[in-house]
Amino acid sequence: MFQVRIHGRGGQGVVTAAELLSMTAFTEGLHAQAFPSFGSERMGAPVAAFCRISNTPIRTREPIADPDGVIVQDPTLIHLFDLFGGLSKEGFVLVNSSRTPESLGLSAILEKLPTGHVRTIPATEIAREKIGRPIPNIAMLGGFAAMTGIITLKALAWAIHTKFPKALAEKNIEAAQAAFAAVQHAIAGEPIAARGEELMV
Amino acid sequence: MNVEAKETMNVEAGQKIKFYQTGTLTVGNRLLDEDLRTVQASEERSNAITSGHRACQGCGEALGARYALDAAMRAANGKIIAVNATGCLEVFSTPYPETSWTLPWLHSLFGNAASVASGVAAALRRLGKADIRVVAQGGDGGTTDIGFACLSGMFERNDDVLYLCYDNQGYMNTGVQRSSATPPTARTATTPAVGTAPGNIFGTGKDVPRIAMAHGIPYVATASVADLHDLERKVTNAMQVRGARYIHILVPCPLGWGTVTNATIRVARLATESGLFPLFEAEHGEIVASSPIRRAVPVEDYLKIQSRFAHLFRPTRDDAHLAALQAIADKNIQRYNLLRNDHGNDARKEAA
Amino acid sequence: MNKPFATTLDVGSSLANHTGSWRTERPVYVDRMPPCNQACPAGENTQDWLYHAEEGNYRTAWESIVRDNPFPAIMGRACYHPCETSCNRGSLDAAVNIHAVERFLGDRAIALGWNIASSEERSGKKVLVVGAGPSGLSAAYHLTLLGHEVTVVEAGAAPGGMMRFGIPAYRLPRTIIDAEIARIVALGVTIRLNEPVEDIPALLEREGFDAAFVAIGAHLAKRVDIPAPDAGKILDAIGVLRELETGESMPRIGRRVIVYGGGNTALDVARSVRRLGEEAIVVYRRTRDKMPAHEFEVSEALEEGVQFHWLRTVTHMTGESITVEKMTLGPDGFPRGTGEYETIEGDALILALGQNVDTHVLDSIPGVEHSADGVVKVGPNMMTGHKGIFAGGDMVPSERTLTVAIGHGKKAARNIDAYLRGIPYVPKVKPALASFERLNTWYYSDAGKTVQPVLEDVRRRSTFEEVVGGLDETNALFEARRCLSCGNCFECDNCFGVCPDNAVIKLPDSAAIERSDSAGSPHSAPFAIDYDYCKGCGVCAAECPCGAIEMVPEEI
Amino acid sequence: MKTPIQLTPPKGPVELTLPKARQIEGSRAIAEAVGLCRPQVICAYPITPQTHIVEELSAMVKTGELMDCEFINVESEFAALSVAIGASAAGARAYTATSSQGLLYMAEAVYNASGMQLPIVMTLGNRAIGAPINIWNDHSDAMALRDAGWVLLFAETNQEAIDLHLQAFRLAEELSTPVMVCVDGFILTHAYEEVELPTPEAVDRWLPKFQPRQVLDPAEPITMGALVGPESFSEVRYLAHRKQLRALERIPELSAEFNATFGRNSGGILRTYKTEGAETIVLAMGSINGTIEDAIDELRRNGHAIGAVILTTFRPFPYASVAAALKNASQAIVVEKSLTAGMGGPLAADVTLALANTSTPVYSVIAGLGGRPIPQASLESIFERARDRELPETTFLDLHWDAVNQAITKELSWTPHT
Repeated sequence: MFQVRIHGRGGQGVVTAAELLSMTAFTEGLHAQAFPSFGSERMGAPVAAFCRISNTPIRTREPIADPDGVIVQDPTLIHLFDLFGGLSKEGFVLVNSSRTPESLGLSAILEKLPTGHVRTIPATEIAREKIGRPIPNIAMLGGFAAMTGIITLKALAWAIHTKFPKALAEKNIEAAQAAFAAVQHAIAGEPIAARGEELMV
Repeated sequence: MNVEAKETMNVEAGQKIKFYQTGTLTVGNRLLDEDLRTVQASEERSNAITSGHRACQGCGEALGARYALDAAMRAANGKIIAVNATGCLEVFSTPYPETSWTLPWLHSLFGNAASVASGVAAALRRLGKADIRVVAQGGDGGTTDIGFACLSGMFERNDDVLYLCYDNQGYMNTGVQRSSATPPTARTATTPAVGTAPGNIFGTGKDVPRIAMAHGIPYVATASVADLHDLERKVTNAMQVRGARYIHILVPCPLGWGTVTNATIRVARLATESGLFPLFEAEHGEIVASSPIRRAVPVEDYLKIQSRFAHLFRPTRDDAHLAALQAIADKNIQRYNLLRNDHGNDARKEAA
Repeated sequence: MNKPFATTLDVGSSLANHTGSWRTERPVYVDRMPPCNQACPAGENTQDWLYHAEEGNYRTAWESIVRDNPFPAIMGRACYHPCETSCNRGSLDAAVNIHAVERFLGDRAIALGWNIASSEERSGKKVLVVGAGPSGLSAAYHLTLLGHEVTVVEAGAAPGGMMRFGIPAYRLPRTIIDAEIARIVALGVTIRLNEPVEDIPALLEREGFDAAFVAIGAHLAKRVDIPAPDAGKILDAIGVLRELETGESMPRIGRRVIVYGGGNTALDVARSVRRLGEEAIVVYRRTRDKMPAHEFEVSEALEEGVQFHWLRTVTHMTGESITVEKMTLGPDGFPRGTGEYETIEGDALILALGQNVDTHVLDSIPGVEHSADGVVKVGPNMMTGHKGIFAGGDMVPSERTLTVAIGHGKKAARNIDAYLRGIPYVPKVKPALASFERLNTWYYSDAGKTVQPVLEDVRRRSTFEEVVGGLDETNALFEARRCLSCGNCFECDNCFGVCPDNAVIKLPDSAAIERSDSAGSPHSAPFAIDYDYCKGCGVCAAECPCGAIEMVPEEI
Repeated sequence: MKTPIQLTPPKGPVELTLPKARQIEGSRAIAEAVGLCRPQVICAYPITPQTHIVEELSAMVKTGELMDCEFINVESEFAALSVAIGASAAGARAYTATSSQGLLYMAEAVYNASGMQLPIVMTLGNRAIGAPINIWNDHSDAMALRDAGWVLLFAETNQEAIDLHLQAFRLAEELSTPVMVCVDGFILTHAYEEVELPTPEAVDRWLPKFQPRQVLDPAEPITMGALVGPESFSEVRYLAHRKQLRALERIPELSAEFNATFGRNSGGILRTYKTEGAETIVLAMGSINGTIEDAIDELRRNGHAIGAVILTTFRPFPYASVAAALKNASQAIVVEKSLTAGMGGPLAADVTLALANTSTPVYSVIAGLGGRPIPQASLESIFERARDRELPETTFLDLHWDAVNQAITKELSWTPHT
């Protein structure tokens, strides 16, 4: 069982991200379950969504208290809530920011988790570039795929195609690919290209 | 009829004789062609509500329901489904094991007749039976009060339903309590004729026909059991149209109004002739016709034969309230131009 | 269908619930006496013939009239139509123009040659009628229809009596009189003219009559003593009118003719004088509104240039003028002299002060009594004090009009018939009056009276052409349909429609045939109350336009 | 304790054709299932968390995905069910959905539909009832109208929600009675999970064309909804009771037939989970059973003889089946998402009645009110206390006692006129 918690604000596609993650996992032949934090969400309000991924059918309905991955779509939430509560020792953290994890004050969590398990990507900027709107959720999923290997970019692309109309899906896939590439570059220890077409893989 | 008489009638048909001794005001007229008489004049009328019902003596609602439904039945070739709100009409017509209805009829609840009818209409449309038409009916309580939201929804969606409100100006089924259609000053069981302002409050009123018009629905009309030709014509007009239609019919209640049982039609007539209950038609939110008053009377003539208004006259005359009620009538007369000079035969001939 | 128990029911099952047990009063169809019928001195069933006329059944309508009155065309012109005076429609807008419809029917009958079939059954009895005036002819007509052999003996040269000699031609064309009398003759009535009767019992005896009806009218003009140098300049109205009718050429009465009197005869003669090209001045002792003449006569006379001097009595005549005393009305409505006099230029004076009966023919009959002015006393059955001799018309106590005379003829005929058959004549019980209060007039359309055409003024001053024209068919039909059918069902279906309990049944046509006129009304309602369901609310009665339903308490 | 993640890498290339099963939202799945049943009239008024279902259906009607169907947007839940009543009476297959206050607002019509035996199917996205206003899941709404004469079925998963809807239409129309399918709000309605939808052809074979038992028809007029007085009302009510008892017989038959047709075991009266040899049996309805099953697995691993009964049919209440399922247990624990103030758990009360002839104690656990999470750990803790015979008769799971006690103290200190 791999459990993911996604934090963000209303309007950033948090719930959609969880749904897409579950659809991606399902496409991979896994069992998955996604659900929102059941709030009466309004634009800008803090929102969380959950996704479980498993080899076996998932029965439990409890909220995810001890995630294996935490996706933070809005770094301003970091110090407002305990976003990383219950995070497993081998867990992953991906934050949407053009800044480094250290500069975001994530040193404590950096120390707890294995190297490379805490990253940032400028998902909003990528989204603005590729989609034309500052909705970071798909880019974050692309980065999360690269970071964790739990889902493939190809399956994510298929899920995106299922969820969105063709034109929008293609733009989102571009964003996911860009974020995926950016993380891969980071993993490879290479500097991330600043902007543009070279992000394409 | 002999040959000569037939010739005469032919002469008449082609020429200017249009007047009959009873014009178009009585139920039938032996001098009129059968198809120009009212539905009620015909033995072939459907008697949508038949004998043996338990309405009070002189019930205006029983009469109004038969008038309206029989006309609708004629207009729809007998293909009518009726939906009924809870109320007097429902209770007196369907006590197990007997029903007085002769058409397919459904009673669900007090406040949902309009919605149930919408559902029936939707089903018929979907089942390819759009030739069957739907009529919803309720009293003023079931229409202007508890059923008002459903009614408004039915209007706003323009569902293919003719809604008939039989307005007897109160909750008569439960023992004459006040409804939003009860006129100011009227005595009911919940607006007793005691205190400094006896009877019903002098509020601002709730003119449901005009509210219906505000929905812009294809057809709205008021009618009265005192003018059968007008009522049937309006029902027939309504049946020519698809979409939401509303006819508000005044049906006096001898029990609730405190009138003698034979005065049902007379008191309804006085309501109209005084201007308190104007008869008009509207299409798509605009007034298109009104019935001029034939023989104008002051509201007092209408009020004084009803014991629910007795406190306006005894022990002392309540001039202030009488004037206020007259002002309501005057406002109607002005709004609908009820005292214009085209009354009588001409207007009715046109209508016929 | 698999209907759930109790909540879903078979339609119309409430018919098992007989709500008639709730009733404390029951509606009953009634036939009431329409005021027009009641007011008709000839006993016409006015409402009935209007009923047929409004359907366009003119022949049926006419047949209804002639059941009671053989002179529709004459009546439609010369009757002062008390039916219209009493017509309930008068309280609504204007009375139905009944006489005009009657005239239309009468004229149509003449034009189309409609005749009346007499009863085949003959009684073998012979009846003598003395006087071929309206009353005598009416009696002869009815007696013939009743199966008797009738001979009318008339002193004058033409039949018709006051129809012919009292009413000027401009009101009643002679062709009309001739046509309607001819129809009576065609029935088999024998009329012997120029045969004054002096001894009735002898005639009865001689010719084997079983009974007699005497209707010789009132032909003796009342006179007052007015001093005058030339008594020849003082004429009586009835004589002038007769002269006009029978004279070879028109007499020159005078240049300015003064007519003294205020009744219809005064106006008839004044208007006739105008037509002869002379001036006519009516002098009457009271005011215009007190004149016994009908208002239309006064206004038509004024239109034709007749002058009036009201509140004047004639005191004497000089030859060139008359002297009149001015009068004033006392509080009792009677005129009183003022002692002031004035002169009115005039070279002839016609007295129109009423008539008396010439009683000499009756004096010889044992048992017949009469008053000082000659009016003969008759019993309720119109028989004089002499067995088998009946009398009627102007010679018995009554209002002296054509229609009353015609009514006398009918009534006498029925009594003579009973007398001849040896059975008592029992008049039908008259139902209660259909008063205006019983009507629900809301249902009647607003419709004003039709105005009959009137002859142009200049011709009214120079000819005896008929002044008032008839209605065309359209107007006659319209007018007939203005009838409210007071007190008798006219099949408007209101009761059938307004019953909240569907408790009114339309009777099949066969049952409708049973409509009775036993109460003197034209027909009963072709409806019945279904007392199984009638709750007795009374709406049917309240909404019956013509008041033909009555609520009767149930015996409980 | 959590097991470490061991994910199998994707096998081969990703298939780009629609797989038999799909990963979709519960509401979408329910909407598609309803659509497969070919309703002819759908009426709805939006209320969280039912909204997604009717949104999906409206879109399906608009796009033509669901043909021959009227979608009526109404002005209230009262109207929604009223429209369904009219449509059903006129012979159309009618459907609506609601939640919480919406169900209460239509309450009068809920009783009316069953009283008139109209085979309407309604989805209830279970949600708490205010005040205080609360949009989250519990079963208070269904409990409020549990006695309205409808068949009430509870879904454990979205797959079961689909299957129950297919069975609901069959049941409703066979018996001519309305059926409510209860689906936990948000937890199921908003959850993306794997579901399998049958083909339209298969559903057409399963669910024949609607043949109403009674119908408004000018060719054969009837009066529906008569006034019934004291002389016959008891008989009408008794017949309604009989019909519910017949439903109790028919539900397992339909479930078996469904299994034979679609190859899935769903619906029925109840299911048991590891009750063999169980001393403690937990009984619950709806989505919480998944968590309970996980907890039972965990406790079984630790040697706790515990099992579960998943109750699907709540009305008519299957007293005999419940008694049979709990027959061998030494104690029963009823976990339920509702509370009748002043009485306790209504489901526990029914279970207690079912066990009235036994000595098996019934413990009531009130959990998840107003969307309060029900963690597996909390359940395990309760079940362990039960094993140790330490459970009070009624337990309020994870109640914040400090807040409660504070409020009680404040309450006790208040007196009028001070």
